[in-house]
Amino acid sequence: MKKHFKFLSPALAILLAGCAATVPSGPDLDKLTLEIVKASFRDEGQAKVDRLVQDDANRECSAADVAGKPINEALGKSIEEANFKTIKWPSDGKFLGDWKEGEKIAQSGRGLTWTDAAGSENGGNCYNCHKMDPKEISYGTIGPSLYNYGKLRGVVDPASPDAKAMLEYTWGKIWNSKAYNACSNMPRAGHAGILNETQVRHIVALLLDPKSPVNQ
Amino acid sequence: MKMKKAVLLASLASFMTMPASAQKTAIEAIEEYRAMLQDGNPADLFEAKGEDLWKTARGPKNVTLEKCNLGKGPGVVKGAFVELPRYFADTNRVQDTESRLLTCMETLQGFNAAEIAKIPFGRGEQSNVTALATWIAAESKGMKFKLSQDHVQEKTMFEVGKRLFFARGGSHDFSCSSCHGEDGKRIRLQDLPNLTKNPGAGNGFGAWPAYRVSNGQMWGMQLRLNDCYRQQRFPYPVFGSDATIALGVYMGVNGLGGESIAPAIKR
Amino acid sequence: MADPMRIRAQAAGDKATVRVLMSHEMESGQRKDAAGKLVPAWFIQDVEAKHNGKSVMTAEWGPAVSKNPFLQFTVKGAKAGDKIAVTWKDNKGETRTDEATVS
Amino acid sequence: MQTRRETLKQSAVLAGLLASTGLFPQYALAYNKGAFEAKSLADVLKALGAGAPVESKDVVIGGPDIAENGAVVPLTASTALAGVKQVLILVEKNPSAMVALFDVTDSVEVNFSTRAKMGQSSDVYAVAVMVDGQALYAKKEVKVTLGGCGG
Repeated sequence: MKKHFKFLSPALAILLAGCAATVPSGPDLDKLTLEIVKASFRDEGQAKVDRLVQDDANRECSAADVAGKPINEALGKSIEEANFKTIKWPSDGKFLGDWKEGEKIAQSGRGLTWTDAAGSENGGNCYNCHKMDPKEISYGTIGPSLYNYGKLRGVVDPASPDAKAMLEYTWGKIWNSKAYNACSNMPRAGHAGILNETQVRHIVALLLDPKSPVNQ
Repeated sequence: MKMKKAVLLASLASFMTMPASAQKTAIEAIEEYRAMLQDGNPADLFEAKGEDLWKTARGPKNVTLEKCNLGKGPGVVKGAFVELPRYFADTNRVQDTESRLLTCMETLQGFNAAEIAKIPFGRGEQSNVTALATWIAAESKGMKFKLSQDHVQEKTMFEVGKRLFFARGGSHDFSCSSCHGEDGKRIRLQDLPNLTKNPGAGNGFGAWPAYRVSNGQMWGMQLRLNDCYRQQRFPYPVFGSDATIALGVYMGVNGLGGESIAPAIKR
Repeated sequence: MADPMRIRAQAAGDKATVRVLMSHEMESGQRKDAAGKLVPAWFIQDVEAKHNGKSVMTAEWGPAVSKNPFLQFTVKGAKAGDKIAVTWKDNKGETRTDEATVS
Repeated sequence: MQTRRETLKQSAVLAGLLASTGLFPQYALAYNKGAFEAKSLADVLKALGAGAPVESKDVVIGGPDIAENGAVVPLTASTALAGVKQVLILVEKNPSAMVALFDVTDSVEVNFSTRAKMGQSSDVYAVAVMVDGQALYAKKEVKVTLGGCGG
């Protein structure tokens, strides 16, 4: 046979051509997909192939998406519980940072791609998906609007005991969104090491500080 | 253009609940800006270059690509783009426009396809592949997508593509579907086509190759997917790899009947 | 050699609208490369348009004209079949001329 | 009809011809370096030897209210006035203000469109420099937004 340009590994060629008459069954397709992924991606910069390994949440939510069905309720619950346990609460008990710093982090979509220098500061990608400060007209709609986030939730004085539950929820949601919604589209900023504790504090301030433009 | 309006109206409707009425004007202004760019798409420059490359004797064998079989027989270019990716018996695999071009450049012209696949986008023979793909797409502009699902490998690649489309991973847990799985969504100000069905699949898949005004580059589908994966914080998809082709089959089949507008102009 | 231009000239009434796309980097001289080094300016400085061999417009450009430049102008008295030629020259002295027939 | 390929061949021949005859001898000398390095409208006009700028309803600047991308901002300068010598397009907040200068002849309409790079939101100007040196202008604001994923 003439040598042709191809990427198929021998195993793939057998899977694809061996059972030439019929499309493989579901589990075989899952297996084939994994094989193809393995053969198709390579390390580049800080983006290594180990990022393709899925944890329970990503594997189960992807499968549910392929099936076109929401995730099984009990399974979703257990994923949420497992993710909740990963939340690292503020070491000094302070939830609120500087909303001005938070705005800068929310604006930045940088970090962790193969073109970003390893160790450079990551952004929060917030405006990619959410409306926040209404002066920024270039915002995305993949996530809900967060304009007036604190105001709508009745946070008048973040230092008061009334506000504690909302501070905790907001912190937890940013740290690990899957603790509250197993198949949330939102990155797990703290858990995945995208944002550090200080940065999360600033984002919480952007959302809950009454002086933040988000709450004007 | 009509489709674009429909998407726009849909996203406008979702703003009705929002207090800032200024938003509507901003969207209209952006739409005006995009309309201004339609007249005079620099993709034309790459299209002309691609046609010339197709008809020029090149490579170690010093022959043209005029006998290249893009699926509709040797030398048939018109209508080929809207049927790709498809199964090719000679290579025994499903190929998209760009990977098929590499096959032709190797078998007809004597280039080393694997070497070209390793060249970074926009350089040397890679930029020629992009120009060729731009011309090939332009020859089918306005035609409707009709990818075949007759061959078992074509069906299999669709199923694999679907699994890849929904595969969450990377540092941010993103899948293709995080941005392209629902109607009427935007990232920042960019409308995101829903690639799971028409009109989004036809419009989205059918726009590439496209000229990117942000960097003045011509991007083929391979680079489009490559940069999506970069933004998803995934590792690097190899040029012409089966993962990229499976995604092409998935989007193209979802876009069946949609009109190919490539080469388009994009942000 | 620089890649060719795309020139479209369309007559309407007693004039023709000319749309030109030029293939050029238009490097501003302000941009830094990946290594942090300033990329030297490289841009089209002079443009001339001729109608049937007669100069009808000249232009001077700076580095703020966008990459792969677009130019539109209208030539009075041009009709179908006439020739429109456009020439550019950049700050490195490279030049390119292309011609189109008014349709 | 001519095919694109034939056009290409022809242009290549033309380019060769022109290269051998020497192009633009007059412009190589005349390029208004000073005007293209000026930071403001007033300084650009000074460098061109024109008068102080006067706002005029007869000059029109066309462009988007919002540019999705500052790398490519379509701008048009036009006027129906007679006696125009030059038309200028400027972006006030660019490192150098002037984007393009068009020399007008009786054979073209005073209506030129091109596309400019803008580093940030700014006023943009269309200026008609009249035969008598008078400089009439129109301006508008163009907002530049951040697009894409910001990465």
